[in-house]
Amino acid sequence: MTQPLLSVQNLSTYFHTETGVARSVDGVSFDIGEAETLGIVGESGCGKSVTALSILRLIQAPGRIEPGSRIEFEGKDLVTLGDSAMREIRGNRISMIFQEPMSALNPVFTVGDQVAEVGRVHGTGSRRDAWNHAVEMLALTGIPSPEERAKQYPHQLSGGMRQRVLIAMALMMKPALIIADEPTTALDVTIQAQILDLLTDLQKKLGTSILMITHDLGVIAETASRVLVMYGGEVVEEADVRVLFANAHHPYTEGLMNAMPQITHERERLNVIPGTVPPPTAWPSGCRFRDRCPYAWEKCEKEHPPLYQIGERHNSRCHLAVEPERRAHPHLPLVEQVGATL
Amino acid sequence: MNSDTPIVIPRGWTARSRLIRDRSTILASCLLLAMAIPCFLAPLISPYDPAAQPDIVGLQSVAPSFAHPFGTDPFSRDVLSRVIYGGRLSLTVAIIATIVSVTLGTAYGAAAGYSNGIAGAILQRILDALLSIPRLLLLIAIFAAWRDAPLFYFILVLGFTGWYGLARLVRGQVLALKGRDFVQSARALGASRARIFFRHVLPNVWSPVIVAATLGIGHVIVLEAGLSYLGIGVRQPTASWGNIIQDGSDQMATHWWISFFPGMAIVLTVMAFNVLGDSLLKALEPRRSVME
Amino acid sequence: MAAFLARRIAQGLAVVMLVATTVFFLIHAAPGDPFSASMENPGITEGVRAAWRHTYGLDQPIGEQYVHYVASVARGDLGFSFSLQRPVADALGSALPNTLLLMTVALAAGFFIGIVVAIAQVRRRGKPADHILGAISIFLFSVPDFWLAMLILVAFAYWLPLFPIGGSVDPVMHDMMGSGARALDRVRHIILPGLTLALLYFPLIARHQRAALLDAITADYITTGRAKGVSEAHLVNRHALRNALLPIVTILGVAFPALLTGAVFVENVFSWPGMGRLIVNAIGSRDYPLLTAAVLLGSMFVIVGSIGADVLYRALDPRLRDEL
Amino acid sequence: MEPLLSVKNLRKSFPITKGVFGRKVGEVRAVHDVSFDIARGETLSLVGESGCGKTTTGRAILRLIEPTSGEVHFEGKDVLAMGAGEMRALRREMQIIFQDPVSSLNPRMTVGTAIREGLTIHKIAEGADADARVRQLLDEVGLRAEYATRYPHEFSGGQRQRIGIARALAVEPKFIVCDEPVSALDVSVQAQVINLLRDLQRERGLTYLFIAHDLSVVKHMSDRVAVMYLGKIVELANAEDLYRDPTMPYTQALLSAVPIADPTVEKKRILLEGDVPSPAAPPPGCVFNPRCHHPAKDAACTVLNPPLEEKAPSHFAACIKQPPTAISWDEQVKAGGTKPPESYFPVVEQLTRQAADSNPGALA
Repeated sequence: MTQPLLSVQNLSTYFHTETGVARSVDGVSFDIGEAETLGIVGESGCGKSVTALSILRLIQAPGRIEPGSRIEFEGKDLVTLGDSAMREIRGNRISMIFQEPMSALNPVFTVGDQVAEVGRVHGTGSRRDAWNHAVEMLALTGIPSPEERAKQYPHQLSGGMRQRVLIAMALMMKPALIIADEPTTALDVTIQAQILDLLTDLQKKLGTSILMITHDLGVIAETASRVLVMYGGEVVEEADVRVLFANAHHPYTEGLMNAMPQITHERERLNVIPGTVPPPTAWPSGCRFRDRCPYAWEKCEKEHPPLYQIGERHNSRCHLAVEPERRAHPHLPLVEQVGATL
Repeated sequence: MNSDTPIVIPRGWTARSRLIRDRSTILASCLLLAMAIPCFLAPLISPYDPAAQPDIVGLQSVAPSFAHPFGTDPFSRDVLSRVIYGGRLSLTVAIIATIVSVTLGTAYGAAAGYSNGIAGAILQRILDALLSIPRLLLLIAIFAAWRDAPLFYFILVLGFTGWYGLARLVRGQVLALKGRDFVQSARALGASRARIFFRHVLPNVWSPVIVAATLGIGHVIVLEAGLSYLGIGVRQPTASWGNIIQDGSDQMATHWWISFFPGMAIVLTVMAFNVLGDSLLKALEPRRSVME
Repeated sequence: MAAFLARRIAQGLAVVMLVATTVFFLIHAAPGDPFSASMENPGITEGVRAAWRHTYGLDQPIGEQYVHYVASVARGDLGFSFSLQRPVADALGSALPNTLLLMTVALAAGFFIGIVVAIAQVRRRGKPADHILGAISIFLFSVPDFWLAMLILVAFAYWLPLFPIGGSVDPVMHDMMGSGARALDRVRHIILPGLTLALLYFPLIARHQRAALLDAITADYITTGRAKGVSEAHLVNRHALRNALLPIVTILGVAFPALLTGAVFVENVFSWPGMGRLIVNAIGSRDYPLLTAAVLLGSMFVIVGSIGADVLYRALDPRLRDEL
Repeated sequence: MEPLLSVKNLRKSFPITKGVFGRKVGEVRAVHDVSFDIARGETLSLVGESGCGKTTTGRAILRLIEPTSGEVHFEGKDVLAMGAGEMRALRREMQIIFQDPVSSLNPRMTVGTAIREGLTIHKIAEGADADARVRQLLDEVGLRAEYATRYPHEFSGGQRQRIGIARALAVEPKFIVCDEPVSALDVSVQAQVINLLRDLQRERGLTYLFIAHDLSVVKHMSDRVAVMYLGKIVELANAEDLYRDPTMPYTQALLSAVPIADPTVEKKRILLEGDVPSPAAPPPGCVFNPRCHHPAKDAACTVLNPPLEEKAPSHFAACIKQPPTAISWDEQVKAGGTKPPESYFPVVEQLTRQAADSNPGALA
């Protein structure tokens, strides 16, 4: 196998707060290859956004990337890189697209100015060049009459247009990797379709790798080639996208897929994952999913499951990998009855 | 084990515990007690009668000593005793005036925010007008004319001119609350306007009111001192922090202690109130933490 | 824009008339009048007092006095000062430039110090420097204006005689100086009162600015900036400051009355020949026309300040610029 | 049978004002001529993108926002004609569940007091009787009875949403407006709340107006679905029919845009151009015409106001280019029409069917 573009090894990001240490990301490892789209999926609090921010070292105090973490990118370890060298990478080799296009843009500067700023920071050309380049990028993302739009302020654009501006900003320096953190969550479904279409289109054109972070299994299925499922600050399952959707192994992945109503299926009743995500300051011992898991047994309480390999490029952090027969005997009904488990 | 398993929000994040953990709050509270307790126990701990002029010649403006830790004033009165008694008065004036203005401000602001249509608009216009009167100049004009008004009226006027800012704040809060879903939810349940107001709106405006009251007391102490310094506040021979400073103002260069100690008393007390108000604000509304 | 200004000015004028009415009645309802105070002079008989009252129209029914007063104010005539024996407008007119000069110096210095302190605090947030600057701010915020002025005067004019003890120019020598020396003389005189006022004033600016900056640097667009590779210094100085200056502009409206209050005391302590001194001197003689006019003028200051703040805010915030 | 709720030509516009005297310079047409009936025990969903007027419709029916004009009848009674007292009494029958579980509970009120409030207002129960009811309600929505003494901030989003449901249920309503009740929740918690709402409906015979933007959730929840666009209902049909044969071009695009959690499905998507126009300046004629992809779209669409008409049994859509239509060809020509109506059901329809056939669901 060739050298991956980005290799994250044993990444841990903890927040040292007054109420305790929040282990938001706890020993996460993955690789992203050239021109690949890796999806990270999970619910709020699973650590997916903190993972994304950690790669660019955008974690603010009291958060900290713990010693022992490695983020290898183009032959450098981003964890130990100096500040100015890190700034050289941000927006240049790795760029990021955020969830809320309105708040991610500075309200008092024109959008053209903000896109051009990337060029001014990393480029060698004049201000004029940066501006012209910014207008080109706005045009590339399908913004009509980009010269005029560039002179407008964020509040004068619609939500979809603003997200295009953020994409233009991310593409300015033709980065090797784009991290998209819930890029369509704040958008309406028809606009989401436009933006996802644009992203996949641009990726084909430019050959950029994408790290797509989302809570929406639909978005993952449509964009990613490989998927990580995160729960409790850990990767609980990873596989190629088709394998994952056809053959989910981890009870959390399985539960998530069956909890989601789908436009293509008739489902009499949605499966329910009981309870809520525990706070990151107090993950349960052993398997972090055990008190919501329909299969959990003693071993799950005592032994923190490793990431078992269960197939080709398919891993799952669940003891069922070694005791598969237990799957036949869930102690919770897979479709919950209200009041039954009080 | 169902959806109700863990309580997600740590209890440690509540306003009370935030306040208790804050070191400056503790310091300010201690300072305040240290200032206020002697003042309110004035007759018990004051070394001399604050109005006594034992020896107008021999004891005139004597520097601090064991007998007179803060020195004496031009009338041979003991400055420490006057600062203690003056503090009792200054604090009382400030507290009563603040109670008056907080009551008025809350009532007016709530009414202005809760009324709809024309009534609300009129109340708002009146408030705008009141907000553009410079309080000190108005007070100077009033007290210059009503120079012999008793202390009680002095306090009332201070209260009556001090509520506009709070009224604006409360009005803003009430307007914001009116749009909140829980108020809509109460309406949808069939709650009457009065019930919505007293059960859902009012209980949620207390935090800015408490903060404003704390900061307001400090402000009134300074204001009272200023007016007394100008000779139109608390009148001689009654001591207040402001008029003690005035007693020494002509001889500041030579007999600094007369004005210095009451001034320090004001600074420490007011600072304690300001720090306390600020911590309250931080604890109650972590997003807004600026004194107004 | 013009319509907006016209509306605000019309509202302002209405407010000033309302204030005039309130103050008029509050003052005239008081027992006694300016001339009942001069009891101690036996040469002034009840007859003389009556004649004075007649001269100033104080013997007329209060309703008539009010109508007369409102009509005069509408004409721009603020009345005749009893104590100064000159028209109020004249007296205020000669004092106002001095006050404005002092306020401008204090405003500029106060804003400058306030913003610099706030930036310093935010750059070192949570560190000792932040706490120390914060403590100094809250200390100066709690100090009575006149007391601080007295301390500074005593310290830097008496004990350490670096600066003159008061006035706006040297009373004896000023007229004999050349133009360069005159300018220097004026600067020497304005430093202490200007500095005092600025010290009293900057905590208000610093505290608001610090909060606004803290808001701004935790905003999402700052994270975007970091992700773009923009340096921290550039983020604070360009992205955050530009946003944080907006709320500060609105403080101008609140700040004007604060500055005016400070000016009243500081002018007195430093014998600065401005409005504040005029007002305080009018207290003893119960000079109604002057006192009322001072309140009116003060209201106008506040109104102009808030209109100015509004206009500036709209000019600086692109989100509101379209609405002008 | 008489419908439980009947809405006719409901309109709500918000004035845009300017100047000292609040001169009206325009209006935002939030809801424009919306009509529908809801039968007892039924769930009708209002679905559409942000700003389409679905939330305003829900609140106008309950008169939390006063409608500009139109009629609302509940069990035959004219809701909009009621006085304040009558209206308060009626509120016992009609309730609402809100989207934002943080903002919809009073932070200074314990959970118990909040749930009890309806009992007190309508004098349903007091004292120990009320306590017992609160405990029972908590139990019914899957929360522990002890939680009655706690404050809302101590609960997670999903738990708070359950509290909101208990609060609405306390007065034993017949009809509930569910205003995006699961939009703010994570997938796993969303499923809990959806199941709860469905169970309660079955047990108590409730009628829902379910407002949402998530088409998958709507499909799962509803008997019938109304699609809104720019303040109007553009399509109204049984859920199954609507998802199988979306008729209005907007609905077609909307359905095709939903990402499908199945990487094996080959997607053919109708990408709409641009954004939704401002409701302050809706386009003339059919509100969707500037973005429409119907092959027969022509000048008539920019002139004629398409009525919501029955295209198939119980399947209503507002499009003069989808036959059958009561707007005759003559009329269309007169309005500048050049292309006659033609049946147009692009890829979407096959797409949803194929997917349903090829993948019957991983667990199901």
